Amino acid sequence: MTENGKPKLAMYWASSCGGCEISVLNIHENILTVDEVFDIAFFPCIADFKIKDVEAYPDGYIDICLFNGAIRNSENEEMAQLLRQKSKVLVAFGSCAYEGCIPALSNLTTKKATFEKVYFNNPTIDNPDRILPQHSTEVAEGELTLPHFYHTVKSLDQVVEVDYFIPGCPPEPPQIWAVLQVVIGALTAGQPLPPAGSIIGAGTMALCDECTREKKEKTIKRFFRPYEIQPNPDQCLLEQGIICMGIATRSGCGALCPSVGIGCRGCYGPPDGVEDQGAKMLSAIASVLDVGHESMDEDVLEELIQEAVDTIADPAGTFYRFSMAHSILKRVKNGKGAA
Amino acid sequence: MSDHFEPVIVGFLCNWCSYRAADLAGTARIKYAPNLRPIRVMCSGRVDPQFVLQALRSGADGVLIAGCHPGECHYVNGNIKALRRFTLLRKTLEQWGIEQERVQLLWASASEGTVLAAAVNRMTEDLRALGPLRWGEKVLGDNGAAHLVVEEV
Amino acid sequence: MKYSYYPGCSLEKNARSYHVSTMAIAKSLGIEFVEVEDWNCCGATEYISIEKVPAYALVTRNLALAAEQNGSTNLVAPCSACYLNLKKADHYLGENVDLRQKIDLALEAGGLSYQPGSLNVQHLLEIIAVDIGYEEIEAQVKRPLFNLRVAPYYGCLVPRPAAMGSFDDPEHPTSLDNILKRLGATVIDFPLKAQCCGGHMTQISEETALELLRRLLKNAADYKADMIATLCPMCQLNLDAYQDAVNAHFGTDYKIPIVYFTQLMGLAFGLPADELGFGSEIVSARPALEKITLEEPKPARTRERGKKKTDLPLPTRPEEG
Amino acid sequence: MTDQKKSPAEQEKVGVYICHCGSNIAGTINVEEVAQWAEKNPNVVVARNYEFMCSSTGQELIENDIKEKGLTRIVVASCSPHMHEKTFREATERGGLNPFLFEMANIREHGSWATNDKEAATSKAKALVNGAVERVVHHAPLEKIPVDINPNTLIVGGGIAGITAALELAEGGHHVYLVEREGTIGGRMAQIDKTFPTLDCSACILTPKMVDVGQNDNITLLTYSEVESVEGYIGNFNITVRKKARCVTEELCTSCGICEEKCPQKVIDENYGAGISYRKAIYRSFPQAVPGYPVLDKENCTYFQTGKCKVCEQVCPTEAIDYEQEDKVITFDVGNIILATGYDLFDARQIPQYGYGRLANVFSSLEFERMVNASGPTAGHIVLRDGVTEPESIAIVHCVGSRDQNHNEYCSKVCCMYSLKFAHLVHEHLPDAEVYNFYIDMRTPGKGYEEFYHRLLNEGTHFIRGRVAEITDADRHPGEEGKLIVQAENTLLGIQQRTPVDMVILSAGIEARHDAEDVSKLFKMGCDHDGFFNERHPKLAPVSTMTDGVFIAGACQGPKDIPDTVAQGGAAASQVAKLISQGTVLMEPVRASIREEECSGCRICNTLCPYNAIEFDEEKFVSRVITALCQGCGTCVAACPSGVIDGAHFTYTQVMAELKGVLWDVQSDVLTKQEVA
Repeated sequence: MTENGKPKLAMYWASSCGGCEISVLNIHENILTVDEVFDIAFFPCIADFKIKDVEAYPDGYIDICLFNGAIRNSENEEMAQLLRQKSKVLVAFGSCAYEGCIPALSNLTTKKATFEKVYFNNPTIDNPDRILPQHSTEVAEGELTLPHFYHTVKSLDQVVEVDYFIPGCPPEPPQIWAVLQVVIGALTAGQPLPPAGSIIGAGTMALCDECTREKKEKTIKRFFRPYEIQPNPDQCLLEQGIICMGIATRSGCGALCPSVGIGCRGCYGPPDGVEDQGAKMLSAIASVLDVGHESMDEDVLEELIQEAVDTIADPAGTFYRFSMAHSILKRVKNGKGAA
Repeated sequence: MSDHFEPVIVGFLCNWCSYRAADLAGTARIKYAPNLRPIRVMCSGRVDPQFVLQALRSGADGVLIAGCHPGECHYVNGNIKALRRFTLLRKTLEQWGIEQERVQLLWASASEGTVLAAAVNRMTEDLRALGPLRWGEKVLGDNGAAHLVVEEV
Repeated sequence: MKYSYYPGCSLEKNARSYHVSTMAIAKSLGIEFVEVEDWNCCGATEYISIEKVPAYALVTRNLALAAEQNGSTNLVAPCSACYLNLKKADHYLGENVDLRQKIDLALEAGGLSYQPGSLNVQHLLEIIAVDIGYEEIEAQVKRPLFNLRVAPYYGCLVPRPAAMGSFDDPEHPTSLDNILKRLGATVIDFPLKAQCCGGHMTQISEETALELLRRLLKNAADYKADMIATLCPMCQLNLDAYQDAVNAHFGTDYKIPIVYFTQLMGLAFGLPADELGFGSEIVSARPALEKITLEEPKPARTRERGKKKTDLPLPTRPEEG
Repeated sequence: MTDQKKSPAEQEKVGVYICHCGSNIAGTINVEEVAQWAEKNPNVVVARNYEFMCSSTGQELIENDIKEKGLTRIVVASCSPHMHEKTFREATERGGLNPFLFEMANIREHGSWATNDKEAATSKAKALVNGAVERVVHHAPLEKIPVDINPNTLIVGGGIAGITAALELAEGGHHVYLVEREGTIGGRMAQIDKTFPTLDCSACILTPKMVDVGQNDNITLLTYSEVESVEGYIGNFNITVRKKARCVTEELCTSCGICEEKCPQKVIDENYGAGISYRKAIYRSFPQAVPGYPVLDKENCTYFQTGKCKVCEQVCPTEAIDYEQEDKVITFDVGNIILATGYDLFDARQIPQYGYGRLANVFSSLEFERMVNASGPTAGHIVLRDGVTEPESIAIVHCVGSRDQNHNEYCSKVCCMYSLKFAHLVHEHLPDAEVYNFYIDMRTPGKGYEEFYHRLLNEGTHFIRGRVAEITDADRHPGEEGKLIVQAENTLLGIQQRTPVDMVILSAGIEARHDAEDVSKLFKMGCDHDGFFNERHPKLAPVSTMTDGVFIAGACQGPKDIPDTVAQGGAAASQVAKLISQGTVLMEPVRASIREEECSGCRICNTLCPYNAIEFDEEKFVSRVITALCQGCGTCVAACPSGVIDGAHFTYTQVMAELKGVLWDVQSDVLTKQEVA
């Protein structure tokens, strides 16, 4: 506690898009309560802090740090370690920090391929000398350095100890506010906090629990990409052949995407009891593919199944859109895989 | 460890056909590559893709899923579900750069000890040719922080 | 429908009527045949058994040309030997890597190449029976061949071997039977329909060939066939040109005309006989063709009880096309 | 995973026992080394190696260690669990532990017997033992599941297998529902004239049994009926049967047969008559039919087709004809089911070069069987298709459609014997006729069968060893005119042989029923590659299926002769009787279960169960496993996208622990922080 006696709040972005910060602000007038309760100790998005300010804090000075963004480079990791050291409670906030999210999709390719795409083969880039950013560059004034770009994107808990995880890309404002209320309750009224390591601000079971669409037995002949089909407004999207990750995704968002006819993207990560969201999704929908029959010739059977499976354009990118860093294999084999 | 590479294969064998095929291969004293480490499951339909991924993650060079022939599954069609999952998993693993030979699906009935033994031999040869996978060290071990990429690209 | 067309040597000379009638019915059926340019001999039936590599190179050159000229990916040959050689080459080059490497070298020397499986080699009978279909054939019939008793003769090469994927039963083919039935002809259940005509045995062991020919002629005569319809220049030549020799050797008196099925199709389609190559056969088809009547014969009753009260019922026949 | 949260690993005390199996294991695997190594595992309290673990002394080792060292988990590394899992589970139980707290490592069949490389075998044994140790600490105590058995039984198919099973059970005091698709029971055996090798009159030995079935109060006979649906599980099946309208009021019909006699419409009898004889539109397949009521075949009935006739109604003395009769749907409950649905004869028209269907005097074996039967169309006279001419020569072609890669690869088992029987019957009926049997191999295994063959060898039958290439009427030589010529290679003489005959009999093989696949689905069991019903074990459980409470008997399981069929009918009945007298069964607890409170109701699992063991609760919006129906395959467990289905004894945690255990030596050194924690 500092001069004004208020607990210290920090929010930091590592490899992220900034959506998490917007989502925090989307708790509307409740942000005033946050301001009332907390003292902002570090929040680069809304206030000017320097790293040296944080470094100057005593260890554990920050009461709660909402860390969003994945660990893409050495700077992200250094900041994670610094904030871990300075925070009593470190929260992996949002899908990037929790499980890699969109940045970790680059684990489906290689560092080399990423650089080639970004610096050479990008339609908006003109780089005839094929210049790449360097970790260290000598200039007249001395040495300039850039962070190391990691080969593999990691989640926050893969570099430091994390107390809580709030899933979502971004986490839904009502859930954020609910979490903040618990924290405020703990800090101001001594109410208990959830056990360390918990996933908070979300449900425990799969999204279908919250989804109001009518669910029947599933027999799917093939899959459709969203542009190929006009979904029935009341029926389960998966049954209609639209890939909906809801079956293998943690509830908590209120099934926002399916309610407007878009298959769940899976941003809340796997429900309790599932280790690898993509593998489970894969297993479930392959199981209910209603093609091929045990009395068929093996060749015909394989061909039919292959045909149906090929209606899924990009299984890795689809099933692991948010959870690549937290998946069992975490990345593609070096130098191989789809670009 | 010497330079000689002996692949490690995890085998998920169904209780009714392929596990018995392996039993029969033994009973008939058919000698085959000792590289298979069998794990018994009741049906190839029990094989969760997470098992396959975890096997690769935990150091296996290859995974063999073996079940009854289509139409002969002791649970009617669990093997068809295994085939559907395998087909989708194979497509996904391809995106991971994992060679097709590393994860294979085999049909071996309880009387096909020779089929199972031959498949293990063939797979062992395939994997010897491909070299070790060693996901933990070789794929995840390099975090790319040690050097910047200019010389690589 | 468009097909690459490989006529083969026979259709230029002795089987000219086959070529002419094929082209004539193609027009009626809306088939476009694009002849492979600069084609060469297929090696006939012997060469492949004597010198494998040159024989395969010889026949594969035609495949390479057909593939390159891109008339169509379907290559059709009316001659049974040509068809089988082309099909065999395509099939075995795909299976035998060693052979393929040698043939690749040979083709490369001529600036050509061929990827096995890139052409679909078909016999003329297959495209008419399967691609065109019996319905369409029947639709074209303007002058049905009523009361003409025809023995459908496939010979040994077209339906076999089944291993390469035959469009008809290798032991008991029925596609030609069905075509002829649609033309209105009375088709006899010709037991020797897929047996050998003697092939080149006429040149090596005439006695053997004559015996094989005798069997065919006798059987057709026993079934009171007015003519034998064939789809192979070798079969036609042997049965037609050696019929006198058979008669002389065995003291028989067969006068069975041997025609191409395409000629009969043309006739039924209402095309003039002289535009279908009739007249070039040695045993004249004229007396047989004069038997064609305008009225349909009464259909034979198959399944009901026979004429006599004592007859036992017959098993039903398999479904026919 | 719930069982993950328990994290029991640290507290468990595991005992590991490595079996030498004489030199079977110890000759290749260094058992001492494996045991010493295993003891280093922090969970392992004691690791021993012993000569024969399955001996009583070996089992006592386990029992004593449990009591003295307080072991909580047992691992035995020895042979296949299919050999001794039960033995060691019982030893574990005698030691005072739940039997499922045991795991087996198969280091013999999968280890020492599979390689000569001692070092590799030892290292593989370590991996397998480690897998078992890592797995067993996550085992949970399980109890077998008791299920009550309804004492009634459904038998499908009224051939000799079904008749035998029905009588066995009914005479033992149990109620049986016998469902038959045709109008009468009797099946194939009723079509046959004589049975080999004894030449008993088939009808004479069959019809008394049929009568017994008809008169037994414990048998509800449902003919002209088909099973429409089967719900439930062992002990508690709910059956729906459609009893098709036969347009005859059973209560009124006296089976006098006048309607049949006066019916003006003659129809070829394709079923019982094998297509070689006629029946009426209202008919009984044969006079001894049970039940004796006729069936009206609406498709061929003049009244149903034209609206005029009604002769049968006019002549019936008891007004039993009822044109308005409708199908009846009957439901009842049974505890067990026996399928005895029989076989189809191979259709010889599939081999066109044999001429069946084209050449009048080529007969199928069933046609000949009917012809030679005294109650058949020719009153037992062997004649050509013209119905009068006696053949002077007959060829009998074995293996038609059997032992043939183009058709059925298997041997149909009965054709050699019935072909010999045909030869004998020809000799008996037409002593001057020549008989040629064309065979590939003569297969006569059975009591008195080989002797019957020898008898035929002395009766003057010509045996020609060679597969027939063709049967044709195209004569080639004098003497062949007007004959059927059988072309075959005589492999004993090494010559091509043309045999002109007057008549050919094609000994067609046995095939699975054309609708066996549908029937197997209805009863939720499997078919094998050839389409026959799959038995649970080819040697040790030949009449059981993978579905508990469903048994099979007779040729529906594979080609069989009458003695084998009768034996199976009896065997299936005794299996059922055993269950009925037990009253309840204990089922393996390897079952799936859904943690309802965590189920999101996504319904992915609903269509996956081949046994329909998963139901959806429309009120709670959760899926639920009906434990008694579940067979424990685990397909739904692998599919459940939220991981809320537990497969007992094959849980996610157990399999994952075993997996990591067997990979102990190749686990990578580089672990991420998360994994270390």
